[in-house]
Amino acid sequence: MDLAIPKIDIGSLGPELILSIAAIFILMFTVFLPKDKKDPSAYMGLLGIIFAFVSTIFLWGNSRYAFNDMILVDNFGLFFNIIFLISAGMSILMSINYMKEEEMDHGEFYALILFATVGMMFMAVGTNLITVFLGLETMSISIYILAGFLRERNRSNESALKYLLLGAFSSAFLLYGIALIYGATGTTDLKGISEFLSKTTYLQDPMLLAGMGLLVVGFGFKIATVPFHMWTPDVYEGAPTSVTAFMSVGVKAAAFAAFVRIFSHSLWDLQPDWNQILWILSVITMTVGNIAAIAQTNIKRMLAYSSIAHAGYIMMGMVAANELGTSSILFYLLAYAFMNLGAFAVVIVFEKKEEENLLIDDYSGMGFKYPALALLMSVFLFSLAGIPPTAGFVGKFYIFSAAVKAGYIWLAIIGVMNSLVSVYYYLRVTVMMYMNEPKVELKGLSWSPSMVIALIIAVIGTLLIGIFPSPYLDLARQSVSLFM
Amino acid sequence: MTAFFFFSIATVTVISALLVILLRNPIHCALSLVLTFFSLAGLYVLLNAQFIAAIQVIVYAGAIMVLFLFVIMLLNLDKVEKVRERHPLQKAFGILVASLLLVALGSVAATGFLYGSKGVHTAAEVGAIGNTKAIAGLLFTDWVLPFEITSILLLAAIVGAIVLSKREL
Amino acid sequence: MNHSDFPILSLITFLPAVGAILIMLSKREGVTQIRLIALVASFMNFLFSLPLFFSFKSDFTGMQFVEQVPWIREYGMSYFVGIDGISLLLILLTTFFAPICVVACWKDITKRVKEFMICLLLLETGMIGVFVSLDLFLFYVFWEVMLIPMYLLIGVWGNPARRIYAAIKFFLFTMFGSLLMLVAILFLYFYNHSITGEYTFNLLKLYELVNIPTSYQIWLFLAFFLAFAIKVPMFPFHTWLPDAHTEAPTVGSVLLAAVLLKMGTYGFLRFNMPLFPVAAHDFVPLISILAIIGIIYGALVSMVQKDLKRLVAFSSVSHLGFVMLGLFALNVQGVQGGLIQMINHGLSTGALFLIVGMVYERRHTRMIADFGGLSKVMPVFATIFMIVTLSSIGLPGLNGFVGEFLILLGTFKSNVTYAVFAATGVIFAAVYMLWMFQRVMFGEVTKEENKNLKDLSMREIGVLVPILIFIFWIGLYPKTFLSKTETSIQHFLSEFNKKYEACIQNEKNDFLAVNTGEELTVKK
Amino acid sequence: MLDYVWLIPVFPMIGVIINGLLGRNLSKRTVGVVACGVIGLSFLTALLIFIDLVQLPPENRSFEKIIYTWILAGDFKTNIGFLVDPLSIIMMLVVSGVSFLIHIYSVGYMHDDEGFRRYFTYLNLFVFSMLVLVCANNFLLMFVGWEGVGLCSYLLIGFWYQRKEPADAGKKAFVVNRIGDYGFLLAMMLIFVTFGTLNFHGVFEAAHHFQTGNLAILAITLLLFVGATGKSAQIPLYTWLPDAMEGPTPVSALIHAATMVTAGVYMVVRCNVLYVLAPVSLTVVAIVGITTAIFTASMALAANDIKRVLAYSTISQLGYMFLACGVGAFTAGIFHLMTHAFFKALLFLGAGSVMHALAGELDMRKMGALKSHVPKTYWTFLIATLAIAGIFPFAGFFSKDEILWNAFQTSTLLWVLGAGAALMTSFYMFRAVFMTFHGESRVDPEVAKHIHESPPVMTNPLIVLAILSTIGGFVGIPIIKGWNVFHDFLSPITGGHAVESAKITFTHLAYASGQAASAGEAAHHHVGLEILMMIVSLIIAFGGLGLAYYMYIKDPSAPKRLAERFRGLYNLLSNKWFVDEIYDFLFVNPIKRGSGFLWRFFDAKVVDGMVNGSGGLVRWGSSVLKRIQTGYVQNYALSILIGVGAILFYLVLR
Amino acid sequence: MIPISYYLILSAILFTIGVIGVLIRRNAIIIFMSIELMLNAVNLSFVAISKHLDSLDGQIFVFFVMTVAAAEVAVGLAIIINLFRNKETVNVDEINIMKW
Repeated sequence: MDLAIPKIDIGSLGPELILSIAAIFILMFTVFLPKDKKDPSAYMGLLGIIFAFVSTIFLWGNSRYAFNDMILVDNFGLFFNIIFLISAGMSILMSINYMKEEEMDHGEFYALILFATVGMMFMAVGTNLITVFLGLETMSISIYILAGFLRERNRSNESALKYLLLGAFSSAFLLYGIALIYGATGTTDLKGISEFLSKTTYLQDPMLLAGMGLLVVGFGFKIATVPFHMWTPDVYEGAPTSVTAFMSVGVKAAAFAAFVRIFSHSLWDLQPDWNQILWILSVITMTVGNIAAIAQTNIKRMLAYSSIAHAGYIMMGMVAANELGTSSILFYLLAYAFMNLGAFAVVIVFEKKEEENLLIDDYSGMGFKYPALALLMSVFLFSLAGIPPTAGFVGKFYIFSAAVKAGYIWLAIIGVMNSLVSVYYYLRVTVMMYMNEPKVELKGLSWSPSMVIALIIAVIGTLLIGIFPSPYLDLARQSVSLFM
Repeated sequence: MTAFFFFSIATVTVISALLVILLRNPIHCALSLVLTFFSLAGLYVLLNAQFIAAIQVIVYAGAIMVLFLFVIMLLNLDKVEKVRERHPLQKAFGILVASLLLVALGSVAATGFLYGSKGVHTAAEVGAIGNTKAIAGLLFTDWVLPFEITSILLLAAIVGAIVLSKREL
Repeated sequence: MNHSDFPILSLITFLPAVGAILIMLSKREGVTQIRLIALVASFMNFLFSLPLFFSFKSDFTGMQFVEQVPWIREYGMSYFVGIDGISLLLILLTTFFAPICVVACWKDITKRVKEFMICLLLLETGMIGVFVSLDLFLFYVFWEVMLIPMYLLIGVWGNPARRIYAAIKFFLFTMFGSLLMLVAILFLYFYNHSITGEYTFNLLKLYELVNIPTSYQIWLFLAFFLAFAIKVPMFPFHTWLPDAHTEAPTVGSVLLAAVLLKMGTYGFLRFNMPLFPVAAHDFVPLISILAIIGIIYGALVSMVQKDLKRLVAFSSVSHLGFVMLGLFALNVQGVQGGLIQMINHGLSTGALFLIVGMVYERRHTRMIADFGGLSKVMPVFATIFMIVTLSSIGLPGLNGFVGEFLILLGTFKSNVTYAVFAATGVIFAAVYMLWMFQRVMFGEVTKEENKNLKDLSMREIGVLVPILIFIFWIGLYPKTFLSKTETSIQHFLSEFNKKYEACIQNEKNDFLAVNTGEELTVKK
Repeated sequence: MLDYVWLIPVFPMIGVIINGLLGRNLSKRTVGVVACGVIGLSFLTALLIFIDLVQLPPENRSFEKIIYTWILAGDFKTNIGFLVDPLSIIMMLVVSGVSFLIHIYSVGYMHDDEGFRRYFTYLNLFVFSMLVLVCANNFLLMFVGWEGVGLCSYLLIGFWYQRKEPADAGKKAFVVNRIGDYGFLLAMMLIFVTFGTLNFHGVFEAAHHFQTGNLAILAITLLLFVGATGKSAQIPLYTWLPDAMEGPTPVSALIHAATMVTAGVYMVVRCNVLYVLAPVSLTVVAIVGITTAIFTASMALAANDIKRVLAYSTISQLGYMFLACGVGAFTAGIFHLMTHAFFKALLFLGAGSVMHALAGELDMRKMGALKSHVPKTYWTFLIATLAIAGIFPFAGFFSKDEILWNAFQTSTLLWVLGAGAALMTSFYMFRAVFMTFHGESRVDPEVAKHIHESPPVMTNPLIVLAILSTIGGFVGIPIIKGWNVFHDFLSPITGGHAVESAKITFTHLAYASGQAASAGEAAHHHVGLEILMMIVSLIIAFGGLGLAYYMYIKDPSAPKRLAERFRGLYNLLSNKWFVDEIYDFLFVNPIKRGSGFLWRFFDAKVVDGMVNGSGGLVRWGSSVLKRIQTGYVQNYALSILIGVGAILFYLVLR
Repeated sequence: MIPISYYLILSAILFTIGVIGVLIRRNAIIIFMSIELMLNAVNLSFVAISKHLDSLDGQIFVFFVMTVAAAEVAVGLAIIINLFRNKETVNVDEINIMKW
């Protein structure tokens, strides 16, 4: 037989290739760098990200399938690429100094971040369940390692182990789901699936539905929806803070990318079925997330729960299942990237070695000792709480409007009531910062140029999107208009 | 004939799988897992997926399980797991829910319709070219991209494994 | 609607913010400099706001000084500001009080002056923004933004005991209402789209929605109602107010009383009634009764207060009950009265808080029991305090009377029973205010500390006198202000009635009663 | 000149501004001069206006002066405007005149008080408000004055605020007045709703289109009367007046005897057009009036505080005036108002002068035999007593007699009661005289050392008032046609129409009294009967005198014996029928306790409880969810598994 | 000829066994093995389905799954070793510093 080699469209893989190459370069060169002088590898990583960004921009607009329909390079995917690149770049910026302080600055760290990003990108652009699955695994495995990167740290180990065990557990379910869908539809190609579903007369095939359900489980785990969320607080707490930031934004976004693409695209005909489930999931997710967050004392844990809650909000966009809903998801994730990364950046700046200054109480009196830092923190927190004029507000506004537009008034009401609850615990931090006297003498902060840059990017993003959202909304809308 | 093979292998598989989760000594568990893998390989053969069967033996029973055993030895865990029930309730409840899961999945498996459009690779045809060659053909044409992705995946994994376990970086 | 060639509203709105930025840039040691910047900024703002008053066309029904710039075009949001008679006075009230507050806290605030002044100025921007914005989205943004500085004012500079509790309570309470309002706004937005096919938050456009089915109106009205009723605060939603007032620093309480509470009543006038006339009509009894309960309840409760600020706070509940009653009398007298009463309450209660603040500064207590016989020690203070007290009692010849009388008159015209009950508030007001005054100012000077309190300084007199002037002005010649609002309110009422009739018509020949656009079938 | 009516209130205002703003930098002398001067000026103005007015023909003796539009809201419009007509001008004259005298008196009386300036500021402010009240051309402006005088009485009663009683009394006065004003307020609204205006002319014109017994008008008049009872201290709202005696004596004289308290009467007379249309309310007015007269007179019998005696007598005299209005004799009411202003002011000032002599002693049991020490005071006081007792030819005789006569014409019962009140009046008044000036001295020695007559600045006003209360009555000589100048002057306002309608309403009372009422027209011709009545009332007056003489000069132990015999009654009287206590029990305390409950329980526990409760609920839930996060990886796996199970069962096995 | 559903049911059974293993064993390594068991169960159904559908995609999928499994095991065991170095245990009950 003859091997008909398909058309190899390298261009369409631009970002992924660039990142992988950058990562490999890092791996090669970091060896030659002297101990604790590993900064160049970080910069190499940043360089790679910038190039990847550029290539993403170049790919914008002309969407095309490539590699025998394994991937679809469309604005949807590219928009997510941008989010991944932002979060990766920011995490690297945050890490440089942080890892030094933790005495674990190794080139591999940055390489792994890049690998994870590549994985995410494949999740976003993949149009075959296999591509998506492999992307997801690439991402997850890199994240497992990053979570456990602080080898001497019990917490780090523990979080890595928990994440690994549960991650593998859940991806087994995901895999089962894929198998069932494969069985029911005879293909793993998203296009094929949707075609099959549009043709078929019998949508109540239990195998199909079960497969769909298990996919929900698999992605639900990654985006941390209740009841698949329990790993989140522990893993977020234990992982290196910069990695936590990366996870909370990148992983969530990637999972959502695949989730949305698969459900709003190939499984569209099952919409009435998954809509119910997602409605319930979204409600319990945000409720549990918000309520549980109130009792937290560790800021990383609190942010973990808040990220759970945000997953709940974002799912409202999927429940709405209309163009506005999907675009609002994209927009929200973009906004979320900036504000959440910003918040974690502040946490890092304030954090000390050996997990000091991670308790919310440690923030007391910070507001007038470090006005700038406190101000930034308040901006990010208010944005997370969804108070204008910040990105978070506009994001919530669109998510809720999508729900209302689709007629899910009650969902919207539950949503706003939840954000009321969330306000309470975000406020608690500002209360600590501005309204309490310092409990302990605050040590100096670990500023570093890279960190400053990261913070500036974050705050500008948060405010810019908050005040002049329309260009970004346009982007989001263009990104979804194609495949809806 | 096949039926006999199937049922006998199936029983072996199930039993060995049960042993994996019931035996106290990690070593034994590992070994029974190996047995499970072998019997699975057997089933693959029955499903005339020889190539898969082969790598099942090589990769799983060979590489992966060896790795397991190696680690168990390394950390010399080959002692009986301390029987100290932290939360029996969790155990009981877990089993209950798991069996419910079995009900669900079983019913799906039993009642599931495989309306999926038939593919081109009928047993006969595959037999003609040979299972391995057929798979290879697909793997390096249609599935080349996933194949490449796995390379990154593995690279990441290797790097990670080293970073985490190497004594001195 | 007449556009203004010069963006004066934007100027007034954002000048304080500019001042805040200037302060941010200045060194925190240069306290006096910071105060001066704040003073100049706020005072300039006041000056700039005067032209509004003078060049305001009293006989013009539409919006004036309008500015409209598209903001998020594809979603129909725009920076759309403008004022009519209803908002005019409130804006002036705000700009009038801002400099007073700056001066009032000159000595009072010594810690973190920089941040304080920043909050103050941002707060002013927020408040003015709420009053000028004619775009629902813009309005909501300002409405929320304004919470933060107020929250900080209470929480950071409030008095140690329960300031945090008060601050959070204030924030959450207000947020609670406004979030539901947000949902309502969205619903309205999409409803409008389903009818007109246009996405817009433009209030004036939304006014033109005549045929919102009653079933929807009720819910939308309730959502808005909650937001505003909490802000007012109306009877069952009032409990945040005493805490906020008591714990906030003097200036905070002043602005809270003078301006923030008015946002609620203003909201009713600007959004609830014109948007949902039928619902407004149906809810008149509920709201009136709540208002009356508020009047009497507030009065009774404040009668037994031991803390001056708490007392004044509860009196606010009572006074704003009057305002609400007037607004929902739905006739010229009532609404006029309500509007003028907003201003009056702002002046008199604001002044009361300033006064309480002044004695607090001297004695560091607000417990009535700790005072007594002060008029002996500080006669000037006594005189001013007396005048303000009387104005808040509603003594004829002072501002309070004009408002209360018009309100009661309007109510009487629409429903005698309400008026009869509401008017008892007049009696109770006298009781609790005079009793308080007596306990604080009369009797022997029993406490040692009170023996040699200093009388008001020139600065403090300077703070209070402007307010007194207006107290008398409105009392003796309210025409100046009533004439500005007259036309707008006439227009408002006629529009209201027109829309009401129209809606009723639509209900009758139930045209569109059910079909509300495919997007808006409520699920789950 | 009429155009300058606005000057009348403005002058006192000027005084207020001068003394109030820069009083601190002025000498007491200047302050006094300014204060008296401005009042004097407005008195003169009033006089001139009066002269102008009488030149006009009676039918158009009514003049309005609009200053500016005050409140304008939709169809509601009120002016700041003044009305000059016989009624208002008389009030202006009385008010400005009497207060002029009292101002002068005060200069002496308050001379050593450190609140001197404050005092005169308040006093001027009072005169201002009072004048506004009487000059107003519409209800709302009248209300302004109405509240204004209330305020001033509050300020002046509580003038010595360091002591508790005055402060309390002041508050009580204001609050009780407020209760009355509540009625007034509602009345005004009802008036506006009924007539579409608050302007006197407008209203009274429109009133002609209504026929007798119209409900709206009934309500209006009753509500207005509520206001009147508050201001003029009638049952049930009279309790504040006795306490008001805590204020400086001249204040009691001016506000609580001569002027303010009569505002109610003035208002009723002003609205006589309406009252005539509402016979029922006339009945009410009359009944309340007479009851008050009797009731409070009885309290005066047992009072020992000289000022309280006077206070009670004031209330009862006001009762008389209302009685007059009630029987439709509005002129008589005003007439008595005027004369009462003279002699009651005189009495108070006299009492003040006595206190001045006795270093502020008020208890009549600690007085006696002052006659020789303070002759001027004694004689003037005596004149006033004669006047109030209604002994010919003093002012009181004519006015009181006119009232009794009208009452008699309406119903004998009213007359009998009135006469009884008269008896008591003369009794307690002479009791006061005898206890104070006659008998043996009961003054404690060291005080007795320096008893002295007051300075001329105080005694001269006494003399002037004495003259007025002697001759004041002659403006209204009854019987002889055309000699009742007063009546004729006022008739354009009160109109002849009044009396008749009153008749009709009282027929039923007449039955009670067991004899048919005689027709009104006829009444005027029963000259013989009228004279008889006069004589009777004279006898009554002298009876009172005699009784007092017997009990307090002849046989000083008699009162004690009496007190022994009718202990219960005596206690009742001396404790003012326990009315204050009853009010406290019925209204004041319940409200206080109720409010406490509302605050402590309802507000804090129920309303706020819900708020904090919901917060607490969330926090509790939070702690629970926190516990679920056990940290055991297998629990987490289990929860995932549960989720899986749920979803699968929902999807597959539903 | 064995009906496909037999294979599927068998795989379901194996999968469930794996799940139970995850839930009841304390030894991290054994938990890990159970997960491998689950993966293999899925592989079985993949292969079965691919046979039934006459498409090799399933088998290819299995191929990739194996790779992934290998990678996961490598990393996982590395983590476990690391953990053991710090805590001297692989008992998941003792791995709960982070909770609540």
